[in-house]
This record gives sequence, C-alpha cells and structure tokens, in this order.
Amino acid sequence: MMRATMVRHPILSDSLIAEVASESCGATALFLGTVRSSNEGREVGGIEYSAYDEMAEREMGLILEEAGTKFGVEAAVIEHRVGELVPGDVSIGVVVAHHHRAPAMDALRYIVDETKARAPIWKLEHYADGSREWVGAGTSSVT
Amino acid sequence: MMRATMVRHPILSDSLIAEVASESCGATALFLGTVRSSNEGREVGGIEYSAYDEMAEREMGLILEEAGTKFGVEAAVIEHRVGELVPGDVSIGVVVAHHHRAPAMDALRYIVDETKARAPIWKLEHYADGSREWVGAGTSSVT
Amino acid sequence: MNVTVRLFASYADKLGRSRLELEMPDSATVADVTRSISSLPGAATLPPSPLVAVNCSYADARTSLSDGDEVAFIPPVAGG
Amino acid sequence: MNVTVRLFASYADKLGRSRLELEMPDSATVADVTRSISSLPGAATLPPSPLVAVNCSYADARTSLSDGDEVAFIPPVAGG
Repeated sequence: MMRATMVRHPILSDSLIAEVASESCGATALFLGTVRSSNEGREVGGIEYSAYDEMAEREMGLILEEAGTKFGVEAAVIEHRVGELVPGDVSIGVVVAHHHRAPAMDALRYIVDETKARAPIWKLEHYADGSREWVGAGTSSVT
Repeated sequence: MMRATMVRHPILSDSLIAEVASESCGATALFLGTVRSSNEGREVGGIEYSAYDEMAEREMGLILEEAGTKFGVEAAVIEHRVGELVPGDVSIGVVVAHHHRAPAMDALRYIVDETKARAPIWKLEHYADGSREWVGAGTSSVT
Repeated sequence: MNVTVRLFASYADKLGRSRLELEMPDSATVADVTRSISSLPGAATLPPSPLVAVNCSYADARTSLSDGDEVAFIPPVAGG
Repeated sequence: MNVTVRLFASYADKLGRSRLELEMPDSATVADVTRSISSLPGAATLPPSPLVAVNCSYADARTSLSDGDEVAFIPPVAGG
C-alpha cells in the first residue's frame, strides 16, 4: 500500500499510522515536519505552501516506489499540506511500515530527504515585521 | 524534556507526539515497535514482555541523555510496555523532537537501537502450537 | 505546435502570471521555450538555465517537445 | 555482608526463583556471586560469564560489592 497526496486539511498522524498498520509489520516509523516559529533568527508568523500539485504527487509516488524497491517497504504514505499554515502546524507527514526496524528507518529518511529535494513545493514565509520571502529562492524577496 | 517509562497500558502515539511538540521544533520522528503475527516462520499468538523495571528505566534514561548530548535533541520520550501483548499491539514507542530533520532521525535510530541492545527487557513468545520460548536466549526453550 | 507554460512561486511573481500558451516550431526543445520565456517582461532575474519539467517529469534543455506538452519552470524547491 | 540476587526471564525459569539473599565475605566481587549462583540446582545451563548489573548498572566480574547491593543476572535482552 503506497499513497502520496497533497492535502489542504490538517495532517493526522494517527490516521497515517492506522493506514499502514498490519500484523505482519513489526516496525512503523513516522516523520512530521512542523512550521517553526522562527527561522534563521526571524520570527515567523506563518508559511504559505504552494505546489505544482499533479507533479508533486507524481514525484512523491516515484519516491515511494523507489523506497519500496530499495528497502522492501510494506506500506508507506506521504501527505504534504498546502495553503496557509501557522507555527505548530504539520506541513508533511511520512509513515513507513516494515517487517524490521532498521529498513523502516532507512526508508523513512530516504522518503523525507527525497521529497524535500525533488517535490515541486514552495513556501512563502510571512515574518512578524510584515515582510514575506520565498524560502530557498535566494534573492527573490517579494517585499 | 526527557522521559523513559515502563508501562502496563497501551502506548498511544498521539500522546507521545503531543508531549514533545513545540513551535521551536520543526521535526518530530516517531518509532513504534509492534508485535508481529509471525516470527521466523512460526505463528505467534502473543508475547509476554517482562523487565527489570527499575534498571530498564534507568538505562533508557541514560540513552536519552546520550542522545541529547550527541544530537542536540530538544525533547524525547521512550515508553516500553510490559505484560501480555497480542499481534498488532505496540510494545515500544519512541519519539524525538528536534529543530532539524536529520538529527531528529539520527537520534530516533540511536535511541531505538540502544534500547533494544541495553534495556533489560525480555520476551516470551507464545506460538500457535502452544509452545513458548524466550526470544534471543538461544537454547532456553521452556516447553 | 502549441505548448502550455506553467510558472510557480517566485517565477510566477516575477513574470506576473502562472500560465501561458506559446506557439513554437515543430522541432522546438525545452531550450527554445526557455529562450521565449526569458524575453518576457520580468524575466531578467530568472536563472539562465532554470529547472524544467515536461508533463510532470524533470527534463533537460535538449528535450524535444510535442504539441500539447506542458512545460513547467520549477523554482528552487522548499517542501517538507 | 548480604547481597540481594535477582534473576529474570530464562534465568529465573532455570533456577526456579527470581530473588534470593546471599551472605558473602566482605571482599566479595561479582565473580564470587556468580560462582555461588552457579552451584545452585538448575544453574548448569547458565552461561559461564553471564551479564550482570549491580544496583541497576551493568558491571563486570571484578566489580567489588558492598553490603546491601543488588546483583542482577541479565539474560540476553530482547526488548523493542
């Protein structure tokens, strides 16, 4: 069971875990990425996540297939949220179920790292001083 | 915030996650170990977990301190269940919160691996054929 | 032939739009579309070889295009 | 002096008990307690140098003991 979805609703870790659970899998590994209240010393009021949705889902689906081949994953889910998020909100949830603990955690890291590197998703950070900036885009401040 | 506890009640992943959550931490990594319905080809009816409780909590506390020093963990919790468990039951839950994702997952792996290697906890597997065996104890079958 | 161009995030901000249709010669490649985009108002600060996807797959500058293809310009990604 | 010995899991099964009190000479070490335990009925299949903890910390055979110490014999662990 593999699923990669862009969502506009809160990501619920319990639902993700329940989705991959099975009595044949001894290990479940979960990663949650959360909006932080500060970034590089600036106070963050919120982040607007946007994505090329169709491609992000396709790319994350490929990443899950790769993890399945490399690590023998039994089941895995990625949910990435888009829209306006505030500090404490979960922006990404990844869960992996595997017979064994080491490959479960290997696969979790692979999926999280590859999603961050390859999925066409962007964030516009809103700072307490009212300015906004595209994260990772170098000199592309929009205010 | 660090906590290592032997418990006799079900381990709830949501409670563990909520316990370590903070707006300064961008990454939460969770591991759940679950009783499998088969082990090395034998059908498992259940596992009786037992422990040297005081020492297990002390050793897991040391492991959390080590993870704090090595990886700069902000908050982490280990809960290990003892008693009669059936397939699907969670036997161990470990959660780590960190500013960043890579050390969150490094610390998770460290804590899970060290707990498995060092915490004085044992399991007596019950098989479908009625026999029982201490896991990992070599020739110490009790039936 | 016609291709659909999609722009996202900081690129969409720079060019003031997120989608346009281009008519290209039949032998056009990704590099040709990049040149067309680079001449638009606001495109001066785009990188010279931006990351591109064709029909939702990463592609390189030499990739040749077909009628109806969707060519997306992908700013530095920052998901997670 | 007196030490408390604790036995767990397969070791408790083998020796048919999980706790006993031993009177030991004042200079006794972990190795001395291990020797005492090894002579009990059922101890024949214990490993020659079992893993031991003193007062909830792993200890080696040369560790010297004090009155009231708790010496635990730790079978191969299998938590998680």
